[in-house]
Amino acid sequence: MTAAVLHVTPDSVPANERVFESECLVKSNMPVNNDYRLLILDAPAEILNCTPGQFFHIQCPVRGGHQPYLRRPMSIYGYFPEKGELQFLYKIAGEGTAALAELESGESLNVVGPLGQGFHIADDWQNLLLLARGVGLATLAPLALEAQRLGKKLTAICSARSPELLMSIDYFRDLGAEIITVTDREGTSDLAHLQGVIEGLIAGPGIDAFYTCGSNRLLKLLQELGAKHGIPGEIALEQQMACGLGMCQCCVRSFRAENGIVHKRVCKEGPVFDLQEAMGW
Amino acid sequence: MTAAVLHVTPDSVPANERVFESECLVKSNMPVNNDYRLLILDAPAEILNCTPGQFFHIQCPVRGGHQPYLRRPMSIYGYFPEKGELQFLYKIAGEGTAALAELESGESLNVVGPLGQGFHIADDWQNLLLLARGVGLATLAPLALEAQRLGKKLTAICSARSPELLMSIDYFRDLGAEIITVTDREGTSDLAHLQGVIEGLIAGPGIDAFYTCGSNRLLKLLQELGAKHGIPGEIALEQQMACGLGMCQCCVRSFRAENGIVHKRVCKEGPVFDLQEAMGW
Amino acid sequence: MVDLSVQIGDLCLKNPIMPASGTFSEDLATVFDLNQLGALVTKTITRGIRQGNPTPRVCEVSGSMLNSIGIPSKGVGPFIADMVPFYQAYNSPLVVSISGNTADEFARLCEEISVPGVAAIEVNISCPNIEEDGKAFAMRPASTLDVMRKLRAATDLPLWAKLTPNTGETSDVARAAEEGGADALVVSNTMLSMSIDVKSRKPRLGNLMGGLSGPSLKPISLRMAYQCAKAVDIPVIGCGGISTIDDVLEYLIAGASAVQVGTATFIHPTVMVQMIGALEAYLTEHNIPSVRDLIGSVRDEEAADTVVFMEAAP
Amino acid sequence: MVDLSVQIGDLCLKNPIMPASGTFSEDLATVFDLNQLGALVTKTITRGIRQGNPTPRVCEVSGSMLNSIGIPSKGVGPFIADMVPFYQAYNSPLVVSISGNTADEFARLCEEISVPGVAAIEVNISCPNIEEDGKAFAMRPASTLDVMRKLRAATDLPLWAKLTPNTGETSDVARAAEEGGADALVVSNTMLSMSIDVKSRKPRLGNLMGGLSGPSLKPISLRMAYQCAKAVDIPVIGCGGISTIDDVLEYLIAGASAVQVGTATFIHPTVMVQMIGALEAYLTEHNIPSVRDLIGSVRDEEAADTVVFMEAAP
Ligand SMILES: Cc1cc2nc3c(=O)[nH]c(=O)nc-3n(C[C@H](O)[C@H](O)[C@H](O)COP(=O)(O)OP(=O)(O)OC[C@H]3O[C@@H](n4cnc5c(N)ncnc54)[C@H](O)[C@@H]3O)c2cc1C
Ligand SMILES: Cc1cc2nc3c(=O)[nH]c(=O)nc-3n(C[C@H](O)[C@H](O)[C@H](O)COP(=O)(O)OP(=O)(O)OC[C@H]3O[C@@H](n4cnc5c(N)ncnc54)[C@H](O)[C@@H]3O)c2cc1C
Ligand SMILES: Cc1cc2nc3c(=O)[nH]c(=O)nc-3n(C[C@H](O)[C@H](O)[C@H](O)COP(=O)(O)O)c2cc1C
Ligand SMILES: Cc1cc2nc3c(=O)[nH]c(=O)nc-3n(C[C@H](O)[C@H](O)[C@H](O)COP(=O)(O)O)c2cc1C
Ligand code: FES
Ligand code: FES
Repeated sequence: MTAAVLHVTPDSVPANERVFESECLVKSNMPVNNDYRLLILDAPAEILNCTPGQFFHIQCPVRGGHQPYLRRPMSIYGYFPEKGELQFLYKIAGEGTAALAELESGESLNVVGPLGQGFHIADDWQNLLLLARGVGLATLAPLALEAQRLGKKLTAICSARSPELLMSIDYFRDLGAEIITVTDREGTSDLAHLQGVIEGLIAGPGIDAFYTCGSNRLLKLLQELGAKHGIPGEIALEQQMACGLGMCQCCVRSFRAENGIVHKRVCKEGPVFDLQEAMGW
Repeated sequence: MTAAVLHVTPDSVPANERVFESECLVKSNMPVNNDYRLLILDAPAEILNCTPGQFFHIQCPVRGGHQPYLRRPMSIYGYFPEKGELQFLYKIAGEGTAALAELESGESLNVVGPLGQGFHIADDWQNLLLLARGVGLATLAPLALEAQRLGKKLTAICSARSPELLMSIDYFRDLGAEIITVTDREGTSDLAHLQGVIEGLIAGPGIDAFYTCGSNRLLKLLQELGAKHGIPGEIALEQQMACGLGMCQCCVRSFRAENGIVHKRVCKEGPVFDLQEAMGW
Repeated sequence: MVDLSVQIGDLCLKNPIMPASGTFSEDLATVFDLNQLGALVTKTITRGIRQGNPTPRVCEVSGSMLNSIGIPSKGVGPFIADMVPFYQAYNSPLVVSISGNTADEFARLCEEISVPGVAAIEVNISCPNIEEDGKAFAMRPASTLDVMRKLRAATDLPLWAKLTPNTGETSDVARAAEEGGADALVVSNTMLSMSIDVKSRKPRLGNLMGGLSGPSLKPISLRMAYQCAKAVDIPVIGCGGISTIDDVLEYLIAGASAVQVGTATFIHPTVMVQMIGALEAYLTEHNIPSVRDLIGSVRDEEAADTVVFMEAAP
Repeated sequence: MVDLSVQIGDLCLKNPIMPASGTFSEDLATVFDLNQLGALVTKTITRGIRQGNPTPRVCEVSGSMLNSIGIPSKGVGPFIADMVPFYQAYNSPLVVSISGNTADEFARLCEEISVPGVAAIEVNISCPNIEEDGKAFAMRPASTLDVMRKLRAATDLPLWAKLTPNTGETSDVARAAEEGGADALVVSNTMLSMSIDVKSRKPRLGNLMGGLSGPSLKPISLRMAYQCAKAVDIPVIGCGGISTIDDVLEYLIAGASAVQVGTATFIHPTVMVQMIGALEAYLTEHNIPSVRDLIGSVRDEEAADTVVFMEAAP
């Protein structure tokens, strides 16, 4: 069997809004370190028209004691239309991801996507700052690739519990990003230290936009710095999902809006949102 | 992991009534012909105190698209306490047996048993006739072994659709049984022909008891011959089962009794019943 | 060529497969051509604006799911302004699901939503009725009859009444809905359920309880669809746990004239399209000229192995 | 040493794990020592002799099962003569489940079965009541109150009322059972369901419909156990889909004082013994001195992610 989409998307749908259910073949599914695994799929070309920050909704296999039912959302770690490859970086969190980890090369995996709104890079932004921790790097990795493609300067602050859990450093460095690593173990990941580092970057080369994901602490820090220095930013958020397509309304979160608090669907209006609109949780 | 029972059976229970839930290891699981497969398990010695005609209740694995929930009853094809081996001969009938067929050597299988009432061989019976078709041979095979152990003379009439589906012929022959094969393809399996064969045996060496299983046609034939010649007999019957232990009462069938029709549980009072009490279906 | 069309009252559907309310939206148009579906059924709307329930709004339970989305709604005005025109681009009939806290509010919305472009109204009488202590209209025959009469008076459009499994009186409620003027019954909504996270000891839904949907619900709602088809003369639309073509056939055989597919679309967004293809293939393979030949073809007189004994108790 | 004992009214159980009626019999004594169980609950018996329903009596549905065993019964006389003495050899209390077609017949059996050796009577009021058009007593508060009053007058033994999920009025029925004199509630029995074989078009149960049990039932009966524990002051015994130690914990946290294990014993005959061991290990590991500390410990006030919005609708 070969990777294939399971249906025909109507012509009336603009190319960048098309969503496909498709069977992909596992090329490899290997541990990256103690906590994370990299899943590489052989994917049909149609589904690789992606934007960094978008995600796929993955049907984890029924395997051993694991019987996941709903799909699991996973950020696109890498998408390479030329070689028909789709990559995910994931962490075993529970039943679904545990089953995913048991997939072997040559097996088939059903994925739905690409889904949601990705990151934006305005034409006049030159210096981008990316701040992420742990698996959050998965979400921001394709942004680094896109930044390189667009000739933007990227600084990536990568945070982790300990140095050996720092991931994708080489990946970011190969893309020409400047890397700053901070870890709990070295005592460099605290907010005060981070604030100093970022203030330094703002004062030095300057920053045109922030990109982050997933942590309440980092969100607050960047919101404050953004407000103080007038720097725009975006954040990728998570929420439990059922449909992944915008239909069920289960994935809503609260956001600040002009007329009070509004609900937006993480799967449809997100997962990438304006940094200042996002609310802590 | 090694084969093991999962609990302690109370001493107060007579040895031949003890039922065990245990994990066995698959030694092999190979096709015997197009229709049938032989499953050989590495089994703890405790559970191999069996009687021919008894069965185990098997937890077929959740595998691929197959999600069997209830256990599946399987007659004991062979039990060998000396080598710690338990064998089943089975046919893929649906979801559970399809999943069973995917079990590989070294995997674990949870079985409950031995269950039910097996065949009886009275001390003064010398010439036993065994009549079976298809997978019915699985149920009667250990009876042939027992007959040999007890020094009884056994004639086995084995019926099948076509000669290549005849199974266990060598097995029966090695046990010293006299074999008569009949098949639909050769036109030898019809009732009239069978009746002639059996009447011949009765008139010749003589028959002290009939053993059969599973077919309405064969049941009726043996009931008539048994009544006519005063030959006792036993039949192993099937019915849907849930508990397999006598608790749920789902596996009842109707039997002739002195005071009308009664219900008996195939898993507990059976699966082996008196030939004349059994009712067609 | 086999005939997939079915008749729901005055409405002829090109095939019997349609989405269930709340598990479908215009967003599915990014996946496949919605004109393939027998009908297009919207998420339930209310007259006014509602936010819906607190998160978490879904959780997984063995092989199925619970939801407590509630009924977030932009209100009837924006729906008529934005959504009705969107669906007018499709030729599959638009069925709008509505609900209200009281029978009168419900009827008013029913009247307001009776606009060109709407082919039928599905009335979600499984929602809580504030005047009846929060019990859903469709839990009892009397409240069902009352609300259906008011809804019937409020519109000339076909009315589909959506029943709830949270009742012990399915057949009586079905007859009450028919008597009250329903043109079809949708059987059924989700079953009230709960799940608790053992580690945190918190309920896994923000709203504490929610509705069970997916495969676990199927034997329950199939039983209801069968009971309803026996109880009433109007068509029954089966709904609950339908995930495969065999599930579709099971409902049709039980007596449903069409089916709604809910949770299965979350697992496979293209499942409805695949079911339509599989249904056509099934009819062709079995030489059945029309899907209507399947409806109610259950051999219920022949279920028992023997008839020597039979009692009332289940 | 952790304390596994729980109190059900005047009865102290050595641990909260017991079998569910109809999924246990003396036959299980061939597998393990029944003295390990918190209580021994028999299959429902009736006064007279009954054959039960036609076969097939069970079928499988996705990850669960349906049954329509009915209540085959040898009658009360043989039960008292044979079974009560059998169970007297065990020190776990004997709970006899009974049922009747009318409230009066039910009460008469209740009186007859109140013999030495019986520790409590479980009254299966989920069975059809012939005087109420075949609807189960426990479908409605009024019929529940009526039958419970008669049963209460018929015996001095503890009365456990077994409720049905086939109702929209769980809390009201629970209160009616308490008011009528129940000492505990068993929550709950099976959910009326159906399955049809698509190939033969025959219902897969000889009795057409039957009761859903196993994992699919769990979210429904857990919700009921939670509702009942909130509604009444008498202990609730959880029942429905319990297969793992986490399921046991979930029911206890929801408010159940003990649990009954049914279908899971068919899948793993030793599962109850394993649960007792696992429960002890859990309490030890988490430094919880008594299983009673778990009962009703659900953090239901903290379920919602935020409390900015909350509505009544599920
Ligand atoms: C847009 C998006 C992108 C994501 N990208 C990645 C990624 O690239 N790599 C990665 O490792 N993880 C990612 N996650 C988180 C990932 O979806 C969860 O870890 C995963 O769903 C857990 O499933 P489980 O069965 O292993 O865990 P369980 O805890 O057993 O899951 C139970 C249920 O909760 C849901 N759930 C649990 N955690 C989360 C979560 N954080 N977000 C949403 N739903 C959750 C599951 O989907 C499932 O329905 C992403 C989440 C979102 C919303
Ligand atoms: C005492 C006894 C001994 C048996 N011994 C053997 C044997 O040695 N070899 C063999 O191949 N088969 C044997 N069978 C039949 C075997 O149990 C069924 O073929 C098997 O249960 C089918 O399961 P399935 O999931 O593959 O089929 P499905 O048709 O998908 O099963 C659906 C349900 O029906 C039940 N069922 C289906 N057919 C039967 C049947 N004939 N008897 C009882 N329940 C059934 C299944 O257990 C399951 O619960 C025996 C049956 C009994 C009662
Ligand atoms: C997320 C979700 C939201 C739902 N919202 C509604 C709704 O707004 N109105 C309604 O009548 N039913 C609603 N339902 C119930 C479905 O329409 C359907 O009746 C139920 O899910 C059973 O079908 P299924 O098992 O195929 O999902 C909803 C179900 C789900 C899962
Ligand atoms: C085969 C079978 C027979 C049952 N018989 C009875 C019965 O006689 N009386 C009764 O009150 N409940 C009976 N029940 C219901 C169970 O006691 C229990 O309430 C139900 O199965 C839910 O629990 P479970 O999911 O753990 O099986 C029976 C259930 C099954 C599966
Ligand atoms: S997951 Fe369904 S709307 Fe977002
Ligand atoms: S299968 Fe339960 S009594 Fe026979």
